[in-house]
Amino acid sequence: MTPNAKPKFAMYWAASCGGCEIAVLNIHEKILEVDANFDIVFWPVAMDAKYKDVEAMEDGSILLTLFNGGIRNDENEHIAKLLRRKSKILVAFGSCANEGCIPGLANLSDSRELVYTAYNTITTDNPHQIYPMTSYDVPEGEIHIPTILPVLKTLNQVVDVDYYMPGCPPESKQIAAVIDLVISVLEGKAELPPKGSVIGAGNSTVCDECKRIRNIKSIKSFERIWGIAPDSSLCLLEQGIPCNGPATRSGCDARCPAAGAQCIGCYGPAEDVEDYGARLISSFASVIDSNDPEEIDKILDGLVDPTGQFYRFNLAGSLLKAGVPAWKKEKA
Amino acid sequence: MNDYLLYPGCSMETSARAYYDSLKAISKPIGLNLNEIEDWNCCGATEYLGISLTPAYALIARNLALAANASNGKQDLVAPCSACYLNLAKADHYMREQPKLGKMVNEALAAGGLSYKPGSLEVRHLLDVIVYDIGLETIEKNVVRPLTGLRVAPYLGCMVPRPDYENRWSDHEYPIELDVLLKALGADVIDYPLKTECCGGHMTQIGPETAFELIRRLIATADEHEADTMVTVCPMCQLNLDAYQGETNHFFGTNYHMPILFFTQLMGLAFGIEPKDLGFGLELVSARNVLDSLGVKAPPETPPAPPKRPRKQEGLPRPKPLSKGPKVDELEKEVAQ
Amino acid sequence: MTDQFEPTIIGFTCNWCSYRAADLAGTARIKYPPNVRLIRLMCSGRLDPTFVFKALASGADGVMITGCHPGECHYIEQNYKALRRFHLMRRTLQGFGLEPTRVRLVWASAAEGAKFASEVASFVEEIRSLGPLHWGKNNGKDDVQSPTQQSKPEIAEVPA
Amino acid sequence: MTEKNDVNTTLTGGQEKIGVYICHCGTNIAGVVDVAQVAAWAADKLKHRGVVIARDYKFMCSSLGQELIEKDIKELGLNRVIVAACSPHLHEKTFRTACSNAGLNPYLCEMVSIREQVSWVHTDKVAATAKAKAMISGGVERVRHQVPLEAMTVPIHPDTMIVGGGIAGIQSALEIADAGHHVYMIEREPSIGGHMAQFDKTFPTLDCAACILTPKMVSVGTHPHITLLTFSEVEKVEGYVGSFTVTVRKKARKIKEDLCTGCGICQEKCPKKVIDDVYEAGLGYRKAVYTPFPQAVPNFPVMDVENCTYYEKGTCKACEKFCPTEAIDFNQQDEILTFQVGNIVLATGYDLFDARRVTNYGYARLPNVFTSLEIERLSNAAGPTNGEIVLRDGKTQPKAVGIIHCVGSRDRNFNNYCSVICCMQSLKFAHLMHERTGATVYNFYIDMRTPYKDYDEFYQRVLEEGTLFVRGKVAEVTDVPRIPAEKGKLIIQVEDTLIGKQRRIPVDMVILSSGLEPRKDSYETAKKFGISCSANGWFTEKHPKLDPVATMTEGIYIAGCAQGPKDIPTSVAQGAAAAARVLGKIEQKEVALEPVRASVIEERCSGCRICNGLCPFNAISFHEDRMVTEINPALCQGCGTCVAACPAGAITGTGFTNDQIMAQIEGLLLLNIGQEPVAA
Repeated sequence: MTPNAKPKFAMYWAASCGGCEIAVLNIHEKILEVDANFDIVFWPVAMDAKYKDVEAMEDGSILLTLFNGGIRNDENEHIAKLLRRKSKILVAFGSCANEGCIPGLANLSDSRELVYTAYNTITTDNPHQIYPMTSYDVPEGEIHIPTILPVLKTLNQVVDVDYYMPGCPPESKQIAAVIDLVISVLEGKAELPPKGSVIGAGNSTVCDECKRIRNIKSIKSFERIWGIAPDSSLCLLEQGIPCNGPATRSGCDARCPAAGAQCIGCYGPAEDVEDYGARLISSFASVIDSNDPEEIDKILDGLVDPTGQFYRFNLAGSLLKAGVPAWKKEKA
Repeated sequence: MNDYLLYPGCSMETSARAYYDSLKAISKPIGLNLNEIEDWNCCGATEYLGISLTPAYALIARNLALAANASNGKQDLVAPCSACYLNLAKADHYMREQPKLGKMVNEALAAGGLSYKPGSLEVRHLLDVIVYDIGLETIEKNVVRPLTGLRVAPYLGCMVPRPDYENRWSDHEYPIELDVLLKALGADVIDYPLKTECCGGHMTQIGPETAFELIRRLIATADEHEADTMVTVCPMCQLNLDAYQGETNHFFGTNYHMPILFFTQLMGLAFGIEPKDLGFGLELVSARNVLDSLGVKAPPETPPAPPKRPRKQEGLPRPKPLSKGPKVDELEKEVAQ
Repeated sequence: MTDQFEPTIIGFTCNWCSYRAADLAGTARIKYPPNVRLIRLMCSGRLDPTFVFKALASGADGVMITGCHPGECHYIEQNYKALRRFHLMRRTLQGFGLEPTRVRLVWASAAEGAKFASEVASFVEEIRSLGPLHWGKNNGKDDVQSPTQQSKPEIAEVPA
Repeated sequence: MTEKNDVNTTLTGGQEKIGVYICHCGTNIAGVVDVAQVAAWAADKLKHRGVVIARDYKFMCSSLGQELIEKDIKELGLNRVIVAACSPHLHEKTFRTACSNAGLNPYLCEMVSIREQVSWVHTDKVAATAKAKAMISGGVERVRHQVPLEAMTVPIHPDTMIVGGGIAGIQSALEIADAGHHVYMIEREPSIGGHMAQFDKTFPTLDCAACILTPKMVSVGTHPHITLLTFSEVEKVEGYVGSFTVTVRKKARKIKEDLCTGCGICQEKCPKKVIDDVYEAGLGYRKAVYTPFPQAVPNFPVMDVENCTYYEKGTCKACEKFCPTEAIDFNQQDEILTFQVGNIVLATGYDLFDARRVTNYGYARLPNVFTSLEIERLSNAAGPTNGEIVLRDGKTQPKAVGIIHCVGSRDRNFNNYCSVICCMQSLKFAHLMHERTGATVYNFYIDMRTPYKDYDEFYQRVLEEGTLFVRGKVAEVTDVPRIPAEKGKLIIQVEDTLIGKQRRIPVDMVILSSGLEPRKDSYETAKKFGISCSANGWFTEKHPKLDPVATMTEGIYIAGCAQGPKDIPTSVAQGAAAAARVLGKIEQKEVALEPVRASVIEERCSGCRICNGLCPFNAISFHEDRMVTEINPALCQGCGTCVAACPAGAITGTGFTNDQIMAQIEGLLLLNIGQEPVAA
């Protein structure tokens, strides 16, 4: 293909819902600036392109790649490695690529179980118990479909990542801001942040942007959001609602708490935090108002599915990465 | 309604029939519902444990297993006999404390298709249940014939309050449950200093002289305190003091006449139940005097209120007795009104 | 070494009670199995669940958290915070399919060298009976015997 | 943190120069751990982690051992040091000092305990050696992340508060005041003097307690440097060593102290007689307005509001009518005082074990069973019977007396510990009974414990006086006779373990040598002052042998029975010791605090306020304006609870940072050398 003056831009959609792609399109007119400043070489959701085209490119020839989605199957892994090779700047884009996100929750189960559930539940009409196979012979020859990996991995667990952009999905205004930044870097007006840093987010936590009044905390019972009528001006956690805001990176303008729902943590851990869930476990537990083991247990009963509560987005990116059934399967 | 499982033990239908009859008689009015456990066996009394531990514990644990199956974790197991109570409690305690024993016992039980998880059952003595669960209020409500003027010596014997694994009693050496209960019946309860001394147990069979001396002490002291009767909570104590009183008298050349009654019998009397339904007359040392002292009395008036100002103390002031813990304190208050 | 499984255990102690209990076990020459390796914190209240997850994820088969007895904390009441975290942490680990008993909380005063030793011994036994965790080798190379073998419905071969 | 010299800087990878020193401790370590092999292993396997030298040496703590380290620091330019030896609680200071002597910041030196935690507790040499390696690897990883720290200093307020006016407190107060520093003495009771003021004679010299105590009490009362606050209690203590802010409630005496002359007329005129449970141990009476005893300091009376007729019926006021100086003030209210002190001495004393709990000894049931304190009052010339030893009837002298040791002590039903004073006290009673009544005296003891100067001599003396000693624990005291000879007596049933027989000994009077127990409110007190209690409830000292009067909380010292049962001489010694420690601190003018502290990284703090309620030392405060939390480094005691609790990871704790601990975990599991975790 003909050499092009404009730097090359790519975006890929691995194991994720696609919300990230929508978020990018949600930047409205800015998308034109992307087109104006970049030569979009690979963006399956927006334009037609073949893997072999990418393979044909020169290593490092793509300036900026936004990679969203976790690494769920060997195809994801292959493309991740491929784009790493071809890109100067690889950005883990969105919660899935950063920390596994919802698809990562599958790491609590054995991948057999996953497929079994997918193909054999009352909502699935599969009387003959047919399950997908990785290869199949047709007259034209053998065809393949990607193979599920036992554990979903985050992008930086398979390749080296330059920048991290959290959020499920990243706030469009943050995306716009990042694009502005890259463009002004291209124009030599700005410096890129140091490699490995988190972009498009704040570096404290959601509470920083939350308008609710907060006091010294002391929790006598945990409540479900629909179980009580929360005071609209008071910190949700103080009202017993397990709001992940305190541990979740800022950058979203505390949208959920502002709307009366607790933060569920899509922006992931704050700066330098090794394990998002551990932070929440520690902070929630610390402010439980009881010293009596039995009472503590009773209070904790109000916290339904703690693992889900604390690792909804961060499971694959956590220290433990996966549950026993899943990593047991790793050996296969 | 207070539901319990009952482990009667061997004596209730034989030597201690008076106990059983009176218990049945008073259960209804105080709303005490006792369900005898099916197919229970002897608790081994005091000897078996002295001979061979494992089978002895297995023997006891069988009853625990049966009871545990019957109780759905709700009902407590009640034993009216001190020896049975102690054995059952002991087995439960040591099976818990020494898993090894628990294992051996359960292996033994398995032969009979049974098993017992230590701690899954509350083993309690009848007196404990009546005083703390039924409560003195209910008792007092049922009193139609207060035992006013009847001087009774409350005698627990050695196996009820000791070792008291679960801390159920107000004190191990000087418990007052029986005292407050009898006070609630209107009786004139003496501060009986030997309330937890041994009655001789099976020494009457093995070394009578030893037993006689023990019996003499108990009766002599009660007599010194001018008790009309001694009140027991244990078939064995009752049997020893009652059946061997004659021989003891003979042995020491004394001439004591000290009726030995079960606390349930006195409860029955106070409730106005007919003596014959309370097993009166079964005792060897006749308790007629007790009945007379009550029979002759016209419907007794309430005892005179205690004087407002305590009379001037002779000599040096005395220390106040120790509070036995709120539970018992309020018992005492209730009695005092 | 015998071929019986020798677990590796990370222990966290507080500076004032349990670490001194370990010291005392030493000065009293009370023997206990060498499987536990201690980390000194100032207080069990410093115990960050991250440390526990880190240890489990890095090859420890069990984690023992120790501190002053309730009411005897050198920092007055911080060990209660450790207690609360411990409870929540265990529930969370259960969610990961991990036996909660792989993490144990032990109170030991500076005077309880013997207790400390016996707790270590019994914990080592417990972990031994649970078998290795080897979470550390979580990245798809080694054979990992799972402690929890729950049987799955037998189904046709699927990609895995 | 300032930089002492070039090596004292935070390191970035590759700059580490770590020295590893492994101590043989004679054969203590080398006997089980193959130290040479460990050293070699560290030098080789941990080279890539920055270990430049690894040595093993016979005694690292010896001056030669220390020089070894200092030399290497100077010559090899070490910037981190690991000493694998005994417990840091023993020698951390030693080696840190060695490092700073060589110009290395002391906090760049880390100890690994391979004696207490390895060689002394393990027997399998292979396993022990393996564990030692793992632990050293952990230490190396940790020390890489350690940074230079500087101890922070705070000024010391020269005033001192002493809580408790017993003999220990009095001694402390006088020592400090005589040195010219101001002392606040807080006493709960109306007068200082404590238990000692109730005693008659003191063992072993038998000099009269009052005679030796009263002068000291007086000089406390009159000392220019002592502010005496009796009938007062500490409500609140805030702050830290050097500057505590104390709040004291001065309970209303209903007496104007400035007007009262202590003439005592009010007491004469008061119509209300009350049993004196405190000073007279329930044996004597006092008035509703009273001074506990004639030599009381201060000698202002105090109104017993519970029993005063005026407060009951609204009339009387006899005291007011007769008071010549109009010092009575029925409307007087409690006063709240606050002041600053730099140090605090707790000398809150003990409670006597309640003998009623041993029901089989019959106290409170059998009239002629007495407690030790009652006997002190009985035998005291100023006591209710003017020193006459009589039975409860107030007239009869006992002909036979039984003294029971260890009542409530060394008894798993009550307290396991030995109350220390009971043996000597019982011997004292034995002597007094002889002297005053000529009665036959039996002492029932489990073991006779008479250590310390002239104590055993006293025992010999009492033996010679003809006291009969029965070795064995008394089973029961009863008034139920078995033979006519026992009629009307108290019979002591005991197993005489020296002749191996059960004995029943009839006596007229039984004395229960009750043990000592912590104050009922010792836990609350401990909490109030931020110190800890043992399981029994005695205050815990910083070190049972080497630091017996200091506590874990800087600036708070303990003396006397509050720390554990002890006799008068020891209490006095401790009082003086505590004073010496306080004076030492005052002389330092300022005190260095361990630099283990938590601090907030402001830009990361989102002001969620989760940590705000977690600090028992009130070191954490919240700035509403900036919506961030701040930690007062002087108040922070370094427990790290807030560090672990911060959901944003915005709090760091020096000395125990996350990096350090996480690195240590990896080290312990030998991930640093890419090895499978070795099964020890």
